[in-house]
Amino acid sequence: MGSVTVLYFAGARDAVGKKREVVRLDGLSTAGDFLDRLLRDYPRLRPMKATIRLSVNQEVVDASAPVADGDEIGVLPPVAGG
Amino acid sequence: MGSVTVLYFAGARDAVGKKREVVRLDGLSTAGDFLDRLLRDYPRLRPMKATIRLSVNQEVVDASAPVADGDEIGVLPPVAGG
Amino acid sequence: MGRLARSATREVTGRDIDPTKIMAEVADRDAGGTVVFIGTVRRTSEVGNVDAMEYQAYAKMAEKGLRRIEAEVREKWPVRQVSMVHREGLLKVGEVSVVVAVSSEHRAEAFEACRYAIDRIKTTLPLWKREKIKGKNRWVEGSPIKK
Amino acid sequence: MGRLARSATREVTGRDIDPTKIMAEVADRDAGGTVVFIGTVRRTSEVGNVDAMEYQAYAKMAEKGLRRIEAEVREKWPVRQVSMVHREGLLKVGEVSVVVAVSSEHRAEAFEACRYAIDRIKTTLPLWKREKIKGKNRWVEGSPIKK
Repeated sequence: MGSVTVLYFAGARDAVGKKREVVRLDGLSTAGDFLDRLLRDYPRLRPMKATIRLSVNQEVVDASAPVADGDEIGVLPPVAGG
Repeated sequence: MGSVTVLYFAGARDAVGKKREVVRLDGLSTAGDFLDRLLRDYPRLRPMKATIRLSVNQEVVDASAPVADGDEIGVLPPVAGG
Repeated sequence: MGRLARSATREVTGRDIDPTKIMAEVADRDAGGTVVFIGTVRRTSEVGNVDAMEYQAYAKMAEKGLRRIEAEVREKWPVRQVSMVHREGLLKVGEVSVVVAVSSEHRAEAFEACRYAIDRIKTTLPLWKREKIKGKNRWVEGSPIKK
Repeated sequence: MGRLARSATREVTGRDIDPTKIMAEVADRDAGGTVVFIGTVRRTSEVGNVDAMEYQAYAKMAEKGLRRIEAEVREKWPVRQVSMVHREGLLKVGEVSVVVAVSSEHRAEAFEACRYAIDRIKTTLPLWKREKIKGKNRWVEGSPIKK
Protein backbone atom coordinates (compact mmCIF):
# COMPACT_ATOMS: atom_id res chain seq x y z
CA MET A 1 0.00 0.00 0.00
CA GLY A 2 1.31 3.45 0.78
CA SER A 3 0.80 6.87 -0.68
CA VAL A 4 2.75 9.66 -2.35
CA THR A 5 2.51 13.44 -2.40
CA VAL A 6 1.99 14.79 -5.91
CA LEU A 7 2.94 18.36 -6.85
CA TYR A 8 1.55 19.92 -10.05
CA PHE A 9 3.22 22.79 -11.86
CA ALA A 10 2.49 25.33 -14.58
CA GLY A 11 0.08 23.99 -17.24
CA ALA A 12 -0.35 20.73 -15.32
CA ARG A 13 -1.47 22.69 -12.27
CA ASP A 14 -3.99 24.57 -14.41
CA ALA A 15 -5.26 21.31 -15.95
CA VAL A 16 -5.65 19.46 -12.68
CA GLY A 17 -6.90 22.46 -10.74
CA LYS A 18 -4.74 21.84 -7.69
CA LYS A 19 -1.19 22.47 -6.51
CA ARG A 20 -0.75 19.26 -4.57
CA GLU A 21 -2.54 16.19 -3.33
CA VAL A 22 -1.82 12.92 -1.57
CA VAL A 23 -2.48 9.88 -3.79
CA ARG A 24 -2.64 6.21 -2.75
CA LEU A 25 -0.31 3.99 -4.72
CA ASP A 26 -2.76 1.05 -4.85
CA GLY A 27 0.00 -1.30 -5.86
CA LEU A 28 1.57 0.90 -8.55
CA SER A 29 5.33 0.70 -8.32
CA THR A 30 6.84 2.60 -11.29
CA ALA A 31 6.78 6.20 -12.39
CA GLY A 32 5.44 5.20 -15.81
CA ASP A 33 2.47 3.38 -14.36
CA PHE A 34 1.83 6.26 -12.00
CA LEU A 35 1.79 8.78 -14.85
CA ASP A 36 -0.64 6.56 -16.80
CA ARG A 37 -2.98 6.68 -13.84
CA LEU A 38 -2.76 10.46 -13.61
CA LEU A 39 -3.58 10.70 -17.32
CA ARG A 40 -6.58 8.43 -16.81
CA ASP A 41 -7.80 10.36 -13.78
CA TYR A 42 -7.23 13.82 -15.29
CA PRO A 43 -8.26 13.89 -18.96
CA ARG A 44 -7.10 17.51 -19.26
CA LEU A 45 -3.51 16.33 -18.67
CA ARG A 46 -3.62 14.04 -21.70
CA PRO A 47 -2.61 16.63 -24.35
CA MET A 48 0.64 17.04 -22.38
CA LYS A 49 1.38 13.33 -22.32
CA ALA A 50 4.38 13.47 -24.66
CA THR A 51 6.15 16.30 -22.91
CA ILE A 52 5.36 15.84 -19.23
CA ARG A 53 8.10 14.39 -17.05
CA LEU A 54 7.91 13.14 -13.49
CA SER A 55 10.33 13.73 -10.68
CA VAL A 56 10.60 11.41 -7.69
CA ASN A 57 12.04 13.08 -4.61
CA GLN A 58 13.22 16.02 -6.74
CA GLU A 59 15.04 13.97 -9.35
CA VAL A 60 13.79 13.59 -12.92
CA VAL A 61 13.12 9.89 -13.53
CA ASP A 62 12.47 7.49 -16.39
CA ALA A 63 9.24 5.51 -16.66
CA SER A 64 10.88 2.45 -15.11
CA ALA A 65 11.93 4.26 -11.92
CA PRO A 66 10.37 2.94 -8.70
CA VAL A 67 7.87 4.92 -6.68
CA ALA A 68 7.29 4.05 -3.05
CA ASP A 69 5.36 5.06 0.01
CA GLY A 70 6.24 8.58 1.15
CA ASP A 71 7.79 9.74 -2.12
CA GLU A 72 7.27 13.27 -3.41
CA ILE A 73 6.29 13.21 -7.08
CA GLY A 74 6.49 16.29 -9.31
CA VAL A 75 4.41 16.59 -12.47
CA LEU A 76 6.57 18.74 -14.72
CA PRO A 77 5.47 20.29 -18.03
CA PRO A 78 8.19 21.54 -20.42
CA VAL A 79 10.41 23.98 -18.54
CA ALA A 80 11.28 27.54 -19.51
CA GLY A 81 13.26 29.22 -16.78
CA GLY A 82 15.73 32.03 -17.08
CA MET B 1 60.97 68.37 -43.81
CA GLY B 2 58.49 68.28 -40.95
CA SER B 3 58.47 66.54 -37.65
CA VAL B 4 56.42 64.01 -35.70
CA THR B 5 55.62 63.48 -32.03
CA VAL B 6 56.79 60.07 -30.83
CA LEU B 7 55.23 58.42 -27.77
CA TYR B 8 57.05 55.51 -26.07
CA PHE B 9 55.27 52.92 -23.96
CA ALA B 10 56.06 50.17 -21.49
CA GLY B 11 59.43 48.49 -22.17
CA ALA B 12 60.14 50.91 -25.02
CA ARG B 13 59.71 53.83 -22.63
CA ASP B 14 62.13 52.20 -20.20
CA ALA B 15 64.65 51.55 -22.99
CA VAL B 16 64.52 55.04 -24.44
CA GLY B 17 64.25 56.76 -21.09
CA LYS B 18 61.52 59.17 -22.15
CA LYS B 19 57.74 59.24 -22.57
CA ARG B 20 57.65 61.44 -25.64
CA GLU B 21 59.75 63.54 -27.95
CA VAL B 22 59.47 65.51 -31.16
CA VAL B 23 61.58 64.03 -33.97
CA ARG B 24 62.41 65.60 -37.34
CA LEU B 25 61.50 63.42 -40.29
CA ASP B 26 64.57 64.39 -42.34
CA GLY B 27 63.02 63.03 -45.49
CA LEU B 28 61.80 59.72 -44.03
CA SER B 29 58.35 58.94 -45.36
CA THR B 30 57.35 55.44 -44.19
CA ALA B 31 56.75 53.86 -40.79
CA GLY B 32 59.30 51.13 -41.56
CA ASP B 33 62.08 53.58 -42.30
CA PHE B 34 61.13 55.57 -39.23
CA LEU B 35 61.34 52.51 -36.99
CA ASP B 36 64.76 51.65 -38.46
CA ARG B 37 65.96 55.07 -37.46
CA LEU B 38 64.67 54.68 -33.91
CA LEU B 39 66.45 51.34 -33.64
CA ARG B 40 69.65 52.96 -34.85
CA ASP B 41 69.33 55.90 -32.46
CA TYR B 42 68.30 53.80 -29.46
CA PRO B 43 70.33 50.59 -29.28
CA ARG B 44 68.37 49.45 -26.23
CA LEU B 45 65.26 49.21 -28.41
CA ARG B 46 66.90 46.68 -30.72
CA PRO B 47 66.06 43.53 -28.71
CA MET B 48 62.39 44.43 -29.21
CA LYS B 49 62.74 44.84 -32.97
CA ALA B 50 60.68 41.79 -33.92
CA THR B 51 57.73 42.55 -31.66
CA ILE B 52 57.46 46.34 -31.64
CA ARG B 53 54.69 47.88 -33.74
CA LEU B 54 54.13 51.50 -34.65
CA SER B 55 50.92 53.44 -34.68
CA VAL B 56 50.40 56.55 -36.78
CA ASN B 57 47.71 58.85 -35.46
CA GLN B 58 46.44 56.08 -33.15
CA GLU B 59 46.16 53.40 -35.82
CA VAL B 60 48.48 50.40 -36.00
CA VAL B 61 50.30 50.52 -39.34
CA ASP B 62 52.42 48.32 -41.58
CA ALA B 63 56.00 49.22 -42.48
CA SER B 64 54.88 50.71 -45.79
CA ALA B 65 52.46 53.20 -44.21
CA PRO B 66 53.25 56.88 -44.80
CA VAL B 67 54.38 59.20 -42.02
CA ALA B 68 54.06 62.94 -42.46
CA ASP B 69 54.61 66.23 -40.72
CA GLY B 70 52.50 66.55 -37.58
CA ASP B 71 51.74 62.84 -37.16
CA GLU B 72 51.64 61.25 -33.72
CA ILE B 73 53.65 58.03 -33.70
CA GLY B 74 53.29 55.41 -30.98
CA VAL B 75 56.08 52.93 -30.25
CA LEU B 76 54.19 49.88 -29.00
CA PRO B 77 55.77 46.81 -27.38
CA PRO B 78 53.67 43.62 -27.17
CA VAL B 79 50.39 44.44 -25.43
CA ALA B 80 48.92 42.78 -22.36
CA GLY B 81 45.82 44.60 -21.23
CA GLY B 82 42.88 43.23 -19.30
CA MET C 1 28.66 20.62 0.60
CA GLY C 2 32.17 19.49 -0.31
CA ARG C 3 33.89 22.04 -2.54
CA LEU C 4 30.95 24.45 -2.61
CA ALA C 5 31.87 27.80 -1.10
CA ARG C 6 29.74 28.56 1.92
CA SER C 7 29.04 32.21 1.22
CA ALA C 8 27.68 31.74 -2.31
CA THR C 9 23.99 31.89 -3.17
CA ARG C 10 22.23 28.94 -4.80
CA GLU C 11 18.58 29.67 -4.35
CA VAL C 12 15.17 30.39 -5.76
CA THR C 13 13.85 33.58 -4.24
CA GLY C 14 10.65 35.59 -4.22
CA ARG C 15 12.56 38.78 -3.49
CA ASP C 16 14.27 41.22 -5.86
CA ILE C 17 17.67 39.98 -7.02
CA ASP C 18 20.64 42.30 -6.56
CA PRO C 19 23.22 41.35 -9.22
CA THR C 20 25.88 43.34 -7.37
CA LYS C 21 25.52 41.10 -4.33
CA ILE C 22 25.85 37.92 -6.42
CA MET C 23 28.87 39.37 -8.19
CA ALA C 24 30.49 40.30 -4.89
CA GLU C 25 30.06 36.73 -3.67
CA VAL C 26 32.40 35.38 -6.34
CA ALA C 27 35.21 37.87 -5.67
CA ASP C 28 38.42 35.92 -5.19
CA ARG C 29 42.02 37.05 -4.97
CA ASP C 30 43.07 34.18 -7.19
CA ALA C 31 40.55 35.08 -9.89
CA GLY C 32 41.61 37.10 -12.91
CA GLY C 33 38.23 36.93 -14.64
CA THR C 34 34.61 36.97 -13.57
CA VAL C 35 31.67 36.46 -15.91
CA VAL C 36 28.17 37.39 -14.83
CA PHE C 37 24.98 36.54 -16.70
CA ILE C 38 21.89 38.57 -15.85
CA GLY C 39 18.52 37.54 -17.26
CA THR C 40 15.84 40.20 -17.38
CA VAL C 41 12.20 40.27 -18.43
CA ARG C 42 12.09 41.41 -22.03
CA ARG C 43 9.36 43.75 -23.23
CA THR C 44 8.73 41.88 -26.45
CA SER C 45 7.54 38.32 -26.81
CA GLU C 46 6.45 36.26 -29.81
CA VAL C 47 2.89 37.45 -29.39
CA GLY C 48 3.18 41.11 -28.39
CA ASN C 49 4.36 43.42 -25.67
CA VAL C 50 4.57 41.87 -22.22
CA ASP C 51 2.95 43.56 -19.21
CA ALA C 52 4.61 41.25 -16.70
CA MET C 53 6.07 37.78 -16.34
CA GLU C 54 5.08 35.33 -13.64
CA TYR C 55 7.75 32.82 -12.66
CA GLN C 56 6.77 29.55 -11.04
CA ALA C 57 9.31 27.18 -9.50
CA TYR C 58 9.48 23.80 -7.84
CA ALA C 59 11.84 25.53 -5.45
CA LYS C 60 13.12 22.56 -3.48
CA MET C 61 14.00 20.65 -6.65
CA ALA C 62 15.39 23.74 -8.40
CA GLU C 63 17.72 24.46 -5.48
CA LYS C 64 18.95 20.87 -5.56
CA GLY C 65 19.46 21.43 -9.29
CA LEU C 66 21.53 24.56 -8.71
CA ARG C 67 23.84 22.63 -6.42
CA ARG C 68 24.10 19.85 -9.01
CA ILE C 69 24.90 22.36 -11.76
CA GLU C 70 27.62 23.88 -9.59
CA ALA C 71 29.10 20.42 -9.08
CA GLU C 72 28.97 19.79 -12.85
CA VAL C 73 30.72 23.11 -13.50
CA ARG C 74 33.46 22.30 -11.00
CA GLU C 75 33.89 18.89 -12.59
CA LYS C 76 34.44 20.50 -16.00
CA TRP C 77 36.39 23.68 -15.25
CA PRO C 78 38.83 24.83 -12.56
CA VAL C 79 36.66 27.76 -11.51
CA ARG C 80 37.11 29.65 -8.25
CA GLN C 81 33.60 30.70 -7.14
CA VAL C 82 30.09 30.16 -8.45
CA SER C 83 26.93 31.92 -7.34
CA MET C 84 23.44 31.50 -8.83
CA VAL C 85 19.96 32.76 -8.03
CA HIS C 86 16.59 32.51 -9.80
CA ARG C 87 13.42 34.49 -9.10
CA GLU C 88 9.90 33.25 -8.62
CA GLY C 89 6.77 35.37 -8.51
CA LEU C 90 5.56 38.28 -10.59
CA LEU C 91 8.19 40.38 -12.39
CA LYS C 92 7.86 43.59 -14.36
CA VAL C 93 9.64 44.25 -17.65
CA GLY C 94 13.34 44.94 -17.00
CA GLU C 95 13.40 43.11 -13.67
CA VAL C 96 16.06 40.48 -13.03
CA SER C 97 14.93 36.85 -13.29
CA VAL C 98 18.24 35.06 -12.93
CA VAL C 99 21.89 35.78 -12.18
CA VAL C 100 24.86 33.44 -12.64
CA ALA C 101 28.34 34.60 -11.60
CA VAL C 102 31.53 32.61 -12.06
CA SER C 103 35.07 33.63 -11.21
CA SER C 104 38.19 31.80 -12.32
CA GLU C 105 41.90 32.31 -12.79
CA HIS C 106 41.54 32.82 -16.53
CA ARG C 107 38.64 34.20 -18.49
CA ALA C 108 38.04 31.31 -20.88
CA GLU C 109 36.79 29.02 -18.11
CA ALA C 110 34.64 31.75 -16.59
CA PHE C 111 32.88 32.35 -19.93
CA GLU C 112 32.39 28.66 -20.65
CA ALA C 113 31.27 27.77 -17.14
CA CYS C 114 28.84 30.69 -16.89
CA ARG C 115 27.26 29.86 -20.20
CA TYR C 116 27.04 26.18 -19.36
CA ALA C 117 25.38 27.00 -16.04
CA ILE C 118 22.68 29.23 -17.51
CA ASP C 119 22.03 26.71 -20.31
CA ARG C 120 21.59 23.98 -17.69
CA ILE C 121 19.37 26.22 -15.56
CA LYS C 122 17.10 26.71 -18.55
CA THR C 123 16.90 23.07 -19.57
CA THR C 124 17.22 21.00 -16.38
CA LEU C 125 15.53 23.05 -13.65
CA PRO C 126 11.80 22.94 -12.83
CA LEU C 127 11.04 26.57 -13.64
CA TRP C 128 8.22 28.01 -15.70
CA LYS C 129 7.14 31.45 -16.80
CA ARG C 130 3.81 32.86 -17.84
CA GLU C 131 3.51 36.01 -19.92
CA LYS C 132 0.86 38.54 -19.02
CA ILE C 133 -0.24 40.26 -22.22
CA LYS C 134 -3.34 42.45 -22.31
CA GLY C 135 -4.87 40.67 -19.34
CA LYS C 136 -4.23 37.23 -20.82
CA ASN C 137 -1.87 34.59 -19.48
CA ARG C 138 0.28 32.31 -21.61
CA TRP C 139 2.84 29.77 -20.43
CA VAL C 140 6.02 30.30 -22.39
CA GLU C 141 6.69 27.20 -24.48
CA GLY C 142 9.68 25.31 -23.23
CA SER C 143 11.19 21.88 -23.69
CA PRO C 144 10.70 18.70 -21.68
CA ILE C 145 12.93 18.87 -18.63
CA LYS C 146 16.31 17.19 -19.09
CA LYS C 147 18.34 15.33 -16.53
CA MET D 1 28.60 58.25 -33.06
CA GLY D 2 25.98 56.57 -35.22
CA ARG D 3 24.47 53.57 -33.44
CA LEU D 4 26.61 53.97 -30.34
CA ALA D 5 24.47 54.67 -27.31
CA ARG D 6 25.32 58.02 -25.79
CA SER D 7 25.17 57.01 -22.14
CA ALA D 8 27.58 54.08 -22.40
CA THR D 9 31.17 54.24 -21.19
CA ARG D 10 34.09 53.59 -23.56
CA GLU D 11 37.08 54.92 -21.73
CA VAL D 12 40.42 54.40 -20.08
CA THR D 13 40.30 55.73 -16.56
CA GLY D 14 42.67 56.34 -13.67
CA ARG D 15 39.83 56.05 -11.17
CA ASP D 16 38.31 52.99 -9.52
CA ILE D 17 35.90 51.13 -11.79
CA ASP D 18 32.41 50.42 -10.47
CA PRO D 19 31.12 47.33 -12.33
CA THR D 20 27.59 48.07 -11.13
CA LYS D 21 27.62 51.38 -12.98
CA ILE D 22 28.81 49.77 -16.21
CA MET D 23 26.20 47.03 -15.86
CA ALA D 24 23.47 49.61 -15.27
CA GLU D 25 24.45 51.41 -18.47
CA VAL D 26 23.50 48.43 -20.62
CA ALA D 27 20.06 47.93 -19.06
CA ASP D 28 17.50 47.79 -21.85
CA ARG D 29 13.84 46.85 -21.86
CA ASP D 30 14.34 44.85 -25.05
CA ALA D 31 17.22 42.85 -23.59
CA GLY D 32 16.63 39.40 -22.16
CA GLY D 33 20.28 38.69 -21.40
CA THR D 34 23.25 40.70 -20.20
CA VAL D 35 26.78 39.35 -19.93
CA VAL D 36 29.39 41.21 -17.92
CA PHE D 37 33.10 40.43 -17.85
CA ILE D 38 35.11 41.78 -14.94
CA GLY D 39 38.88 41.51 -14.97
CA THR D 40 40.65 41.75 -11.62
CA VAL D 41 44.25 41.72 -10.51
CA ARG D 42 45.14 38.14 -9.60
CA ARG D 43 47.35 37.42 -6.62
CA THR D 44 49.44 34.80 -8.35
CA SER D 45 51.59 35.30 -11.41
CA GLU D 46 54.06 33.03 -13.20
CA VAL D 47 56.84 34.22 -10.95
CA GLY D 48 55.27 34.55 -7.52
CA ASN D 49 52.73 36.50 -5.51
CA VAL D 50 51.92 39.95 -6.86
CA ASP D 51 52.02 42.99 -4.57
CA ALA D 52 50.39 45.28 -7.13
CA MET D 53 49.90 45.72 -10.87
CA GLU D 54 50.66 48.90 -12.74
CA TYR D 55 48.62 49.48 -15.88
CA GLN D 56 49.92 51.76 -18.61
CA ALA D 57 47.79 52.89 -21.54
CA TYR D 58 48.05 54.91 -24.69
CA ALA D 59 44.70 56.29 -23.65
CA LYS D 60 43.76 58.26 -26.74
CA MET D 61 44.44 55.28 -29.01
CA ALA D 62 42.84 52.79 -26.60
CA GLU D 63 39.63 54.82 -26.46
CA LYS D 64 39.53 54.94 -30.26
CA GLY D 65 40.03 51.18 -30.10
CA LEU D 66 37.10 50.71 -27.73
CA ARG D 67 34.84 52.54 -30.16
CA ARG D 68 36.16 50.40 -33.02
CA ILE D 69 35.56 47.21 -31.03
CA GLU D 70 32.00 48.30 -30.28
CA ALA D 71 31.45 48.89 -34.00
CA GLU D 72 32.87 45.43 -34.77
CA VAL D 73 30.57 43.86 -32.19
CA ARG D 74 27.53 45.61 -33.66
CA GLU D 75 28.56 44.46 -37.11
CA LYS D 76 28.66 40.84 -35.96
CA TRP D 77 25.77 40.54 -33.49
CA PRO D 78 22.42 42.28 -32.97
CA VAL D 79 23.27 43.46 -29.48
CA ARG D 80 21.35 46.15 -27.61
CA GLN D 81 23.92 48.01 -25.48
CA VAL D 82 27.68 47.80 -25.01
CA SER D 83 29.75 49.47 -22.30
CA MET D 84 33.49 49.06 -21.71
CA VAL D 85 36.09 50.59 -19.43
CA HIS D 86 39.76 49.85 -18.72
CA ARG D 87 41.90 51.09 -15.83
CA GLU D 88 45.31 52.68 -15.89
CA GLY D 89 47.57 53.33 -12.92
CA LEU D 90 48.50 51.27 -9.90
CA LEU D 91 46.06 48.53 -8.82
CA LYS D 92 46.08 46.30 -5.78
CA VAL D 93 45.26 42.58 -5.88
CA GLY D 94 41.51 42.10 -6.33
CA GLU D 95 40.94 45.52 -7.91
CA VAL D 96 39.04 45.79 -11.17
CA SER D 97 41.17 46.37 -14.29
CA VAL D 98 38.51 46.06 -16.99
CA VAL D 99 34.75 45.67 -17.38
CA VAL D 100 32.83 44.78 -20.53
CA ALA D 101 29.02 44.65 -20.42
CA VAL D 102 26.78 43.62 -23.32
CA SER D 103 23.01 43.32 -23.37
CA SER D 104 21.01 41.67 -26.12
CA GLU D 105 17.65 40.13 -26.79
CA HIS D 106 18.97 36.61 -26.43
CA ARG D 107 21.82 35.34 -24.33
CA ALA D 108 23.91 33.64 -27.04
CA GLU D 109 24.82 36.94 -28.69
CA ALA D 110 25.56 38.59 -25.35
CA PHE D 111 28.02 35.81 -24.43
CA GLU D 112 29.70 35.79 -27.83
CA ALA D 113 29.90 39.57 -28.13
CA CYS D 114 31.25 40.05 -24.61
CA ARG D 115 33.91 37.43 -25.11
CA TYR D 116 34.86 38.84 -28.49
CA ALA D 117 35.15 42.34 -27.01
CA ILE D 118 37.45 41.33 -24.15
CA ASP D 119 39.58 39.22 -26.51
CA ARG D 120 39.94 42.24 -28.82
CA ILE D 121 40.70 44.54 -25.89
CA LYS D 122 43.54 42.24 -24.91
CA THR D 123 45.03 41.85 -28.37
CA THR D 124 44.35 45.10 -30.23
CA LEU D 125 44.50 47.85 -27.61
CA PRO D 126 47.68 49.66 -26.51
CA LEU D 127 47.62 48.56 -22.87
CA TRP D 128 50.42 47.16 -20.78
CA LYS D 129 50.80 45.92 -17.24
CA ARG D 130 53.77 45.61 -14.93
CA GLU D 131 53.81 43.26 -11.96
CA LYS D 132 55.27 44.46 -8.70
CA ILE D 133 56.75 41.48 -6.91
CA LYS D 134 58.99 41.90 -3.86
CA GLY D 135 60.00 45.40 -4.92
CA LYS D 136 60.80 44.32 -8.47
CA ASN D 137 58.97 45.33 -11.63
CA ARG D 138 58.28 43.07 -14.57
CA TRP D 139 56.30 43.86 -17.72
CA VAL D 140 53.82 41.05 -18.31
CA GLU D 141 54.69 39.34 -21.57
CA GLY D 142 52.12 39.99 -24.22
CA SER D 143 51.81 39.65 -27.97
CA PRO D 144 52.53 42.15 -30.72
CA ILE D 145 49.52 44.41 -31.07
CA LYS D 146 47.05 43.31 -33.72
CA LYS D 147 44.95 45.49 -35.97
